[in-house]
Amino acid sequence: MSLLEVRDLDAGYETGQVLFGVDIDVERDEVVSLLGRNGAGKTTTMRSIVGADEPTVRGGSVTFDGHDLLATKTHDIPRLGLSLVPEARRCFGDLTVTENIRLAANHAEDPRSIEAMFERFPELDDMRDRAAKNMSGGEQQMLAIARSLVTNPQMILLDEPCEGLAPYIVRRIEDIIQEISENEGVTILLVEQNVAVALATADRHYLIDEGHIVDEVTTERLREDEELRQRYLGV
Amino acid sequence: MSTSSSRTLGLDRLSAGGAAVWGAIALLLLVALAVEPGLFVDQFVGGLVYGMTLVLIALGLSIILGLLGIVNFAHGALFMLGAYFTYQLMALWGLPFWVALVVAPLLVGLVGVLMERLVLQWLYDEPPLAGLLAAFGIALMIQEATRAIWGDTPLSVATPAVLAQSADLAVTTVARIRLFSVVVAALVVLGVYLLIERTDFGLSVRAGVQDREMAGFLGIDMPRRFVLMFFLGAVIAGIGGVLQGTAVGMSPTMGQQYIIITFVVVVVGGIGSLFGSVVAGLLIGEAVFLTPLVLRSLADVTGVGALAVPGIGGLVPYLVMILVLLVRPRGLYGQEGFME
Amino acid sequence: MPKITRRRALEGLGAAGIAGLAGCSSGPGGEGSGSGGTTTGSTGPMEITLGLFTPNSGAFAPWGPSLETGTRLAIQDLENELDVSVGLEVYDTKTDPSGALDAMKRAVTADGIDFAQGGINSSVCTKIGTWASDNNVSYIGQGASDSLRGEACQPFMYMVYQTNHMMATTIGREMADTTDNWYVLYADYVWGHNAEQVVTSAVEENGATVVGKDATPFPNDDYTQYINNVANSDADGVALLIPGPDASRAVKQMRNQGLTDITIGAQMLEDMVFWGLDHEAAAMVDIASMGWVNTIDGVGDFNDRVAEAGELDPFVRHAKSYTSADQHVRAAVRAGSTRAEDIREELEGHEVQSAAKDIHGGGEMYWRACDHELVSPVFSATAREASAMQDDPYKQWFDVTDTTPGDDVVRSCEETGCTL
Amino acid sequence: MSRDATAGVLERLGAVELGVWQVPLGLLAVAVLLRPVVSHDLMLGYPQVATSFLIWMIIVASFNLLMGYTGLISFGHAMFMGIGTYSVAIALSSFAVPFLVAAPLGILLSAGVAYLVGRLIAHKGEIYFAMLTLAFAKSAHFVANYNPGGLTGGTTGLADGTMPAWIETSRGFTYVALGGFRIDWYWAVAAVFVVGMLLLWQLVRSPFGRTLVAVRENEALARAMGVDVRRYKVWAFTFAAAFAALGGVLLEINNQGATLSELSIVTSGNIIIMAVLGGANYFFGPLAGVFVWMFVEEYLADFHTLVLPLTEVPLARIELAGVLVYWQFFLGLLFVVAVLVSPREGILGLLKTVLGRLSARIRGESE
Repeated sequence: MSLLEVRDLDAGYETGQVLFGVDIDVERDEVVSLLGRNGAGKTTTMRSIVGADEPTVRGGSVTFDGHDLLATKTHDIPRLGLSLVPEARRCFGDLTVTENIRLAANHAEDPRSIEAMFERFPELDDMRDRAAKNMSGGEQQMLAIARSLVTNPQMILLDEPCEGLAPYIVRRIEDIIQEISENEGVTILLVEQNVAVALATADRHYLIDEGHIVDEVTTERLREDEELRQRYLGV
Repeated sequence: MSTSSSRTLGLDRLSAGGAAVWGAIALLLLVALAVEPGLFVDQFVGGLVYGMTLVLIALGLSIILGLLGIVNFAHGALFMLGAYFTYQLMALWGLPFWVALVVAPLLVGLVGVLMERLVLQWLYDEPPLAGLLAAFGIALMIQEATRAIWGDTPLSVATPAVLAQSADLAVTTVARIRLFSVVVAALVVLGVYLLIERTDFGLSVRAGVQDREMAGFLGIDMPRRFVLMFFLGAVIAGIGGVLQGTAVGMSPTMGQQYIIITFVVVVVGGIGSLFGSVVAGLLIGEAVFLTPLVLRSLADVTGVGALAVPGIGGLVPYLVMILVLLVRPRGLYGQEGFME
Repeated sequence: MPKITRRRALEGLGAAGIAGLAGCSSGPGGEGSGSGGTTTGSTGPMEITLGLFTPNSGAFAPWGPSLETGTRLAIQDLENELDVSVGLEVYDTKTDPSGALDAMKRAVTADGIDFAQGGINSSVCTKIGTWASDNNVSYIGQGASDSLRGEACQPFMYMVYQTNHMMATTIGREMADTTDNWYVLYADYVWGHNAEQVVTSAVEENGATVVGKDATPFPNDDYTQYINNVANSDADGVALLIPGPDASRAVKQMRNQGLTDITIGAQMLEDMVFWGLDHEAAAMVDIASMGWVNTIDGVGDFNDRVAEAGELDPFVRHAKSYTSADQHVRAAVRAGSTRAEDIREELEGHEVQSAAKDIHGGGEMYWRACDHELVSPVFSATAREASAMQDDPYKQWFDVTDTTPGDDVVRSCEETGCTL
Repeated sequence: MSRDATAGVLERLGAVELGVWQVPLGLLAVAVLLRPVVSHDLMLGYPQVATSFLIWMIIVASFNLLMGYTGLISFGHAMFMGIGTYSVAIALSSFAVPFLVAAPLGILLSAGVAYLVGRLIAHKGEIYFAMLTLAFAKSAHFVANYNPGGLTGGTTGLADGTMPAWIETSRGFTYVALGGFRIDWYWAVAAVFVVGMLLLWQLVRSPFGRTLVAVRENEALARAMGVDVRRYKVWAFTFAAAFAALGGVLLEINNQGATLSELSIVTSGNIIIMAVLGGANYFFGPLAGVFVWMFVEEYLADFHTLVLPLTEVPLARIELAGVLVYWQFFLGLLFVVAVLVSPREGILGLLKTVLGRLSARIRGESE
């Protein structure tokens, strides 16, 4: 059984349905990406998995490590070992770096030590007492990942971690993704618009278009099939 | 922590224009001090006492507004209930003041929780006006129920003997019950500050204020915290009611009388900033007490009698608000983008 | 009790017209609108519907029940004594002139009241009194402001309460006799402004000085800053011109703040406002002018009847409501009509001989024609020692020290500025 | 995001814009039917109150131009109504200026004050804007209470000499008498109501009104599209004040003068409540709100005995007088229920939903 199983998921907002029968499987220790154009339904998928207030899930099932996520309250999900790093990072701007991390650790089942996070991300160590809103986008992204990692998750949902970041930081993020996947045994579902990041980090790729999973491909095929990329990703 | 507290203290925001305003105010105060030194001290202390009463009510309001985005119009009614519960406990059941001081606020807290669970929790995601209207309805209900239970005639309880006299502060005398109120209010402010700034619970609440959904994604049970904070806000209003009821008595209109001025305090302080509410409460308390005196002194000095406008005291909080908001659109310490 | 609807009033009017009684002189908007009230037929008791306007909500709500109790007692007595059947409709004035006006319109047009009474604060009295007069409805109010029988007086409006001027003149002398320097605290609304003027001049005419004054918001519950002003002045007396529970709060706060030696004089004190307080605070009042107090000699069983019937112990509003209903209905019975013009003819110059006079201690009481004031005695009073205050079967906390005939203190007709 | 917002704007416009004839006919129907309906024995049973209903409908509709269409919430709207009322009352009582001159002046004055205040505060954040309007309203109240030069009459207000000569009144019936003609005051108000509301409606469906809705729906987007948001807000504020003053001017005659309650923030609060109660998203929402609020207030305040099921066949009589002294309790309960059941749409929206479901059921459709 896969670690994360999304089956036949229908979801949408007041204005209309967005996801139509989405199926996604992520095996333990895999890095899987979910690719698609702007508005294809990537973030909606992520939000549906963690049970956010919106969108409303209208059908299907989401199972994580044997738990039915649709029947689990959003704030209980992190304790199952599934952690979300949301789109736009959403660090708590008025809290310091330490506070952001400590907050996440406080509400985890079996957290890692906060000091371990600073060792893991030396950039953050230098700015422990800085308010998150005074950090650069790349630093905030690292904080968001640290905040997630401190909860000692089995799996992280990473929503567009490289959006709007400078190329050298994008490479740093790519490295981090690979490290936590390979060295720390964390499973990752990555949403990206930046195909290069997905190619560099993920093993498998789901292509989503207008709320339908239209294909599931290997990294190799995605790299070679330009027509496929053009059709679904516009690149 | 250091950056965060300098932010809360607003030390990084002192501008040249602000300095000029403060300078002018200081000059006016000096004139008043020179003309009537004894009265000035009396009024200054009086303003402090009154300001702390405002702070006590504003604090709960500010917590609920800042955290839940609910304009809790019923907060004045909770304050009033604190006073009437005191009457029930002391005058009707013969319990001592110190019991009332603890029990009445807890009862008010329960009423607050009931309000939140039955009504307001369904409105968190609605426009603020929906919450305001529902809270207004609740305020009406509480007020009418109060009239039905305890009657229209204002009531009072005997001030406990230790607090009944006046305290001699060398420069002025103040009613002891008022002084006691200031001490309790200060302790409450301190307690809330420690709770919010220094505990893990406070940390999660601060996070929830900034991004409720993200806090949920991190595993924080925000609804439970909302109930607790609502309870806390109601308890504080209840404490205010006990003190006010003991000092001046209780009437079914006392909630109405205070609710609007308390909103003024919260807005002047800046929505979302507890510290702002404290500063604004004291500022408005002093302004209400000192403005008439300043005007009278000015009238004496300049010989322009028209400056001493009778009855100006009631308008002062609103004038302060206009001034503050024209200079600082978000109030003294308001958060950027919050309720804007 | 049959409810008199507009239609029924019109039928009665038609019948009356046929019977050739009472010329049906319509007002300007006459036809079909009822020209004002019922007239007696030759048989059966006279039927009158009385509209009572009383604050059941808002800042004056504590007074509300007393107006109704007083009125009902009067109706009981009238029905026993005279061949009359009086229906009572009660309306909430909400202390808001516009709300009171809405109620008045409804009372007159829909419920067919014959005449109106009630209203405590001057703004409500002015509003409904002006409207009533313009619409040919007789109205007896309870406001104490001089303007109500001065520039704002109306042809069909009457006031049953002693005026500010009368009461201030009464205690001005006493206040000046007691001590020389007075500080005036007055409520920032029409009655307070009026009281401030008359008390200040009364005090100064009698040789004392007003050393300072403050307008206090109404309603208000924190008097600290004004008490500070008093404490820092040369005053050894405070004139409290503050209505309602606020006055009691001010006194309590003076005591809490240690200002116990000062002489307190209260204009138009209504003892009811102290009943929510402890005895000690009330005992601080040294001099008070009162429109009525339940320790007047000769009150008879009125106190007991009020205590039995009402939610509130007997105080001035009971007596004034009783007097309003008593006088209004008697005038209608004498005239055999409830038309405003007819009642005016009966009331102007009429001297009170009924039970209302006994309740007021038996002094001379008469309706002055020039300003429609019920000229009646003013009572000076002082608070009892806390230990001497009676609570059962009803509260008696104040004693009458002097009674001043109304004629001694009422403004002359020329001074009022009213031209009726 | 932007696509959603645009769709939202279009949808709102759809909800707001009824067929071309629906609104004029609806307004006419309200004006003609209101009085017979409220004066029916089973309703309030007396006609005079209908005039007040119409006047308040104008006032609350003017407020809804702010709240419903522009998304501005003012806690001081009564001030602008009160300026109209006081202008006329002062002009008549102190300066003997004819009503027909004083009324337009009062409306202009109100609009002028609104324009200046709007310039100062229209761009402030929602709550801050609301509280500033409250502060200005308090100041206006203070000035009127202060009674400068004896003009405003302080807390007594103005009553004597505040009626124009062509108003005749006797035992509660008011007529407008002009050159031998005499019409009931209600019909005069009804005429002003229909014309005024039509003007307001034209304003709402003009490009100006559509821009206001766009501003409300997404201020940032409107700004990005080149709309001078602040200017639109200021003008919306000004127009709202003018219409409020129109209501205020009528109120002066209806209430015979002016009192402080016309300037009080309680009145401003009532205006908000009526607008929200009816449903701020609908042009007719405020009208429904006024009807419900005033009806309930009158009904509860005078409802002493409940006879079940009919007066003619009294099976049960319940004495309610003792409870209904506290009628505001039930008013409060009504708000709570209304807000909980339909927080955004008000009574009218609630009605629409219920009727929609009902008709669906009648047609045999399942939900």
